[in-house]
Amino acid sequence: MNKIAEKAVALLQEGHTLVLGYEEGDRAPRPFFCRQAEEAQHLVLDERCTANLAVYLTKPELMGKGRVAVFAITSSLRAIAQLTAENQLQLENLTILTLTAEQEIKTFATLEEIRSYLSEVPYELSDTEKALDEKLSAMTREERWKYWINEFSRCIKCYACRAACPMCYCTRCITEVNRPQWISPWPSPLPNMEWQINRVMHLVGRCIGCGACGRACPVGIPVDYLSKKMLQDLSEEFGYVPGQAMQDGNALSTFKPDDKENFIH
Amino acid sequence: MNIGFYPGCSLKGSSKEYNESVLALGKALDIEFEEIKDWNCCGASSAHALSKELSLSLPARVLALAEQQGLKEIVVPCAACYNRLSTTQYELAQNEELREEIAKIIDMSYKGGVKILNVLQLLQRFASDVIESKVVKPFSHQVACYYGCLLVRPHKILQFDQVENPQIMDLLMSKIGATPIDWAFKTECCGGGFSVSRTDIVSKLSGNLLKDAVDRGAKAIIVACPMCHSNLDMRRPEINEYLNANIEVPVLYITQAIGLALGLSPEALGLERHFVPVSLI
Amino acid sequence: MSKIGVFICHCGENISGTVDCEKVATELSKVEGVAYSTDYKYMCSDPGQTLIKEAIKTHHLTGVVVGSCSPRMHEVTFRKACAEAGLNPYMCEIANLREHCSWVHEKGEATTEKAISLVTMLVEKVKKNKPLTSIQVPITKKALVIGGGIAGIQASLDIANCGHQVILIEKDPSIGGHMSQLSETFPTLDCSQCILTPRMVEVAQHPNITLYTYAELEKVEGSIGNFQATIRLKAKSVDPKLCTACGLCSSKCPQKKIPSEFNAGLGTRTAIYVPFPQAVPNKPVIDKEHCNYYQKGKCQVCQKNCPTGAIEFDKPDELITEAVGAIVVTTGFNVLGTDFFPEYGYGKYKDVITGLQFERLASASGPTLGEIRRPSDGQIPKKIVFIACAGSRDPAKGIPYCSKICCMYTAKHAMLYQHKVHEGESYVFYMDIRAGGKNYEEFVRRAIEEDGVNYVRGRVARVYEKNGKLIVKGVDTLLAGAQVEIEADMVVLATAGVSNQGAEQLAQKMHISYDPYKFFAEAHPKLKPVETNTAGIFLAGACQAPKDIPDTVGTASGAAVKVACLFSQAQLIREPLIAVVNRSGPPSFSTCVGCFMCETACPYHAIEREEIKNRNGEVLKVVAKVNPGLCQGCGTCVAFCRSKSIDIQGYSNEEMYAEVMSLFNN
Amino acid sequence: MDENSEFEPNIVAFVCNWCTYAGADLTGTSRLKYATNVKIVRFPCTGRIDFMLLLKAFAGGADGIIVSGCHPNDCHYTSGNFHARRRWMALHNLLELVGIDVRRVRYSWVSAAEGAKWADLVNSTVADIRRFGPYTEYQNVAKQLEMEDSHE
Repeated sequence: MNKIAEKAVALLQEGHTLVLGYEEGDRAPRPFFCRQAEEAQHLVLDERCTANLAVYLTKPELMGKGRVAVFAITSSLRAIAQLTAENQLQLENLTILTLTAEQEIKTFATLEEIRSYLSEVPYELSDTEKALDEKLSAMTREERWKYWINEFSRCIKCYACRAACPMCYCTRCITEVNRPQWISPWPSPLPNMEWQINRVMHLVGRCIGCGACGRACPVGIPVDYLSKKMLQDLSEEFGYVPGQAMQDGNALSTFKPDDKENFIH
Repeated sequence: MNIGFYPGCSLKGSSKEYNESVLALGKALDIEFEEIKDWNCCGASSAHALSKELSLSLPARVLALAEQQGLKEIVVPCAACYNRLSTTQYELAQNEELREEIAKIIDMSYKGGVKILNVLQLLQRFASDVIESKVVKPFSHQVACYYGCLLVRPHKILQFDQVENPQIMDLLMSKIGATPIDWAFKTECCGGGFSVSRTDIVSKLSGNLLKDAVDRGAKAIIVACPMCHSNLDMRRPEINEYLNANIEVPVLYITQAIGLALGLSPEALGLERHFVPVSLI
Repeated sequence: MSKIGVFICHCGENISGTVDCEKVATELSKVEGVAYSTDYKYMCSDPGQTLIKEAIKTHHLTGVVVGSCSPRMHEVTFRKACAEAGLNPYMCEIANLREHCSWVHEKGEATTEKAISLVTMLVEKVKKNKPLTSIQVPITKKALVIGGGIAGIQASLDIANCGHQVILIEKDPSIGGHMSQLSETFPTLDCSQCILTPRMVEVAQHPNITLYTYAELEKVEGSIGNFQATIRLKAKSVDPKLCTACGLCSSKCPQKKIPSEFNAGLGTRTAIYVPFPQAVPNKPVIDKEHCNYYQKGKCQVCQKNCPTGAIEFDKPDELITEAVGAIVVTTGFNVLGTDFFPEYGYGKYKDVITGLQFERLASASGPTLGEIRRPSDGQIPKKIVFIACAGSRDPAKGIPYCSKICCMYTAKHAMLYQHKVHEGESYVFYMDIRAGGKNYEEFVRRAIEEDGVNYVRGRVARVYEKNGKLIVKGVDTLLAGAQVEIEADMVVLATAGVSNQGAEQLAQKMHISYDPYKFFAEAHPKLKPVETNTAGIFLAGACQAPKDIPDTVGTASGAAVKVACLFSQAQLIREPLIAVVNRSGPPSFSTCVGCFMCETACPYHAIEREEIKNRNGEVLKVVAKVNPGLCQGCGTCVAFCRSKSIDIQGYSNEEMYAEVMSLFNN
Repeated sequence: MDENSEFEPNIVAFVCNWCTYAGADLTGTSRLKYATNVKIVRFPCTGRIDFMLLLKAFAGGADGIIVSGCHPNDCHYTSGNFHARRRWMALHNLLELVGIDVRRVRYSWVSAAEGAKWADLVNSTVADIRRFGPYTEYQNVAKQLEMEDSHE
């Protein structure tokens, strides 16, 4: 038995009712809800694991009433830190573990421990994201508009991007608000774009850059680029680092009197 | 980087020694000057009394030439030129219509990108931190630092030093071993433009300030303006007649005083050109 | 189904001059939901209002849009008229056809078209409007007065005499402020302390006033009617209950050379001290910065000598919180510091002093017992020069404003000098003499004509010392700009009045605004001179701008009346234009997910946390809740909330959406 | 003359009640004239202005948008405009990213005392938008939705 499995068995024996981790899937490991000790042998944890398990932590119907342990990869840790700052998680009811670079299992007791662990792991755009960024920056505004409208015209409004995002935990999403109907429910390039602008604006100062939204898109629109690019562009301005949630408020609910205003006439 | 240089007429004529000492000091401090090509008179002391257009056009052409030559900064040792150039810079920046009008007159456009430095600002930038270590002959005398009107006024335009009690010359002089006296005439008028036409007024104004400086123990008057220098130096006989005294205190440009402290020869600094002999050396 | 009434006002010809009002009314009658539409010459007049009221009743209107002048003008009028006709006042909206249309555009079709759009926007909004009822907030009938100068004293006494509780806090060890430092007061020359000290005593003895000296405001929370003020009671190191004010401690204190603040630096005091003999309270405090014990750890001479054991070293500051319904800010002013006048030599020459220092020299309780003597050698100055506008009205010094009191006190100073030094010669350099005020001009004339003060109209360029004299170089502009030189023995500068230290921080603590010179800003310079933009916080005295004593006392009483008006109401009635977090049935109870990111977005700390519990008391969910007493209705939280769970009444999402989209429906 | 000189742009202004709305009132009381193209929507504070309203205005057919409120430090609610400024910073960046013509959104601070500034702001915005022409690029995409709507 690998040490992840051993640890999971121990956790279940200690009284956890659920250990959240990964099992082998068709192409890559997939999320796995381990509730019985005998299932623990399926658990794996390595660099092929990319799904952000934090998305499940805000769903009481999945978590149940008992104590939950989660094997968190870096992006999950970032999400857990942010969710905790947003009052969505009570860390005392959770056991959070990760596999360090030295292949050791590390358990976190407090938010501070998670934050200090994350502060060692820098965040940056991946090479494919940088390539897309270069491609888009080289475009004229009109070309960018055509590019995105073309991309959004393929959107089928399945909201997989929303479902995959650990930060999209609203019980009523703005897309479901109908008085007024801010965003038309059926798929069409404009409401599709309006939805994405809303999604990204709602993620300003909150997005942890895991890319789950982009991976979830069944038609392959690079929606994750938008939120990650905003994260990068505004992080310097707003002092936001993914996983290092601010103690009070977030980028859009706080301000500096001398914020830049070169766009205001 | 080269720094632009605008000598102006005085430095080519009556105040040659100022020119010589600025260039000599520049060499000693590794400052590369680049003279503005085809420069003209700034019109100081008379143009602004005659015609506003003229008084702005003359300096505007100088500034436009500097800009064309790619100079970001120019040093203007003459306080009168410094004042006129700065005033023009200010007026043109305030008023777009005027800018266009002047551009038509001089048939050149000036975008406003040239920074104007007086000699004290130049020294503050390039000498302040290094001179102490370069002094070979401390200038250990009590001195009266005399700024005159044109270096500091009007403050709204020049934004240089404390208008009523400037300090920069005093600080620079202390660094070469001098003791600046505390006196009240730092920014009083010497009679400037009356140098030729009304020597009686010059004698009175310059005389009062010279006397106060000497009474307070000054062994040299330090200036940074050719007009002040002319009046205090060249008009000494008339001043002494007015005061009924025999004041022999020498008047030095700050560049000469610092040059001496750095060990430059009196000849290189043009000291022999003064009317009142410089006996301190 | 909406039945909206539209009423287009001609405003005489102010609107109808450029807008075809009839056409606007006709076009609006075609808009869906409009049941009645008309135009009239003066809608705000009695017949105009009656027209609206009648239409509401006859046509059973559910909403009203008046196309008239700016809502800032008559919104209240028309809403009241609607209410009188039985329509909820918040179902009435105003389309701004005058300031935003007829007055800014030429006559023509485009102008009329715009007017139609403007009214249509409000019709669409009003269709979505909901009836609202005003909010009632209880009022804590206790006032906080900050600053114990004459303004604070007057305001406290007036409020207390109305029967309300007052807490007066003063940062110094005694109340009295600058007025207690003055010698005589213009224009009557009555002794300042003689008229002030009875008031100080009255404050101390008033049953409705709680006085905290040596105390500063730490923070303020809450809003009008219900502030929570946290006050720092700085440790005095002396127990006032045990202290009998015998004065033994001060006489034994080894630190004797501390410049006395009360004497504007012209006298000295000890480290344990009562600032002046008439101080209220008349109990000493220890100035920790100068005390040997606090600085070096040993001395305690005062403690050893105190017969009642009142000295208590190392007691920490105490923080108290008081609930108050209103705040009056009376923190006063200051005079310019020393480095401001290099050309006048202030700070360099001992005999160049400020007007405030001259007050102390002239005061019978001052360091020279009222004799005018030079600080340098104690000689009586034979020639004295007063320089008015030392800093004031001088944009180059950064103070373009007039300090208002200097002309008068300079005349008073010169007069006092002439009264005390009969053979003396006095000069006043001035720019203009500003003696507007009852008996003020007469007072200045008396100084010039009866007391022989030499008034020189002109500025002083420089003051310097020569042979033991102060040479004052100036110009006399009435003598064609002749240069004047006066060899004086003493120079008095009428230094500009500036805002008090810490004014900016205090303003930020209270969320009140201030001008570029850090003087507190009134809500309206003419019509709301003692109010601030923050409801429930009032101003008085020289914290607004330099003021003389009559003006200071006048504004203090004005502010006191404002407080008394507020306290005379049983409850505070507030407009219901505030934010609300939605509520729904189980299982969600509210669409709010409780992220509480709105907490920091709210400038008023109006977002609270509400626990939703089941019958067993278990917490099911924690959601946001808006405190209606604190919310001021800015709506920042509304635009911020991702799930649109907060909305603002009167400017709701639905209303604003309808208003905007109406522009594009045709 | 260019082809857009006769084009009358449709512009909506989102302003706060305390500064810019009052400033526009002052423009009126000062009888300063400006173009009729701008319609003002009154909000209590710039902090209240939802970024979705900007998008909806463009979708509805606005060719330009003005957003204006109190100068920094002058907010009636002390900090609503500071929050708004941050929101606009983010939105501005994002709109730029997806290729929306941000030149058509004009942010400004106009105080209650700046009646003349308001007139200038309106006139210069109208002139700018005239130069840019109608925002058909956006409106065409919006129309696509309407067409789909009518097929329902």
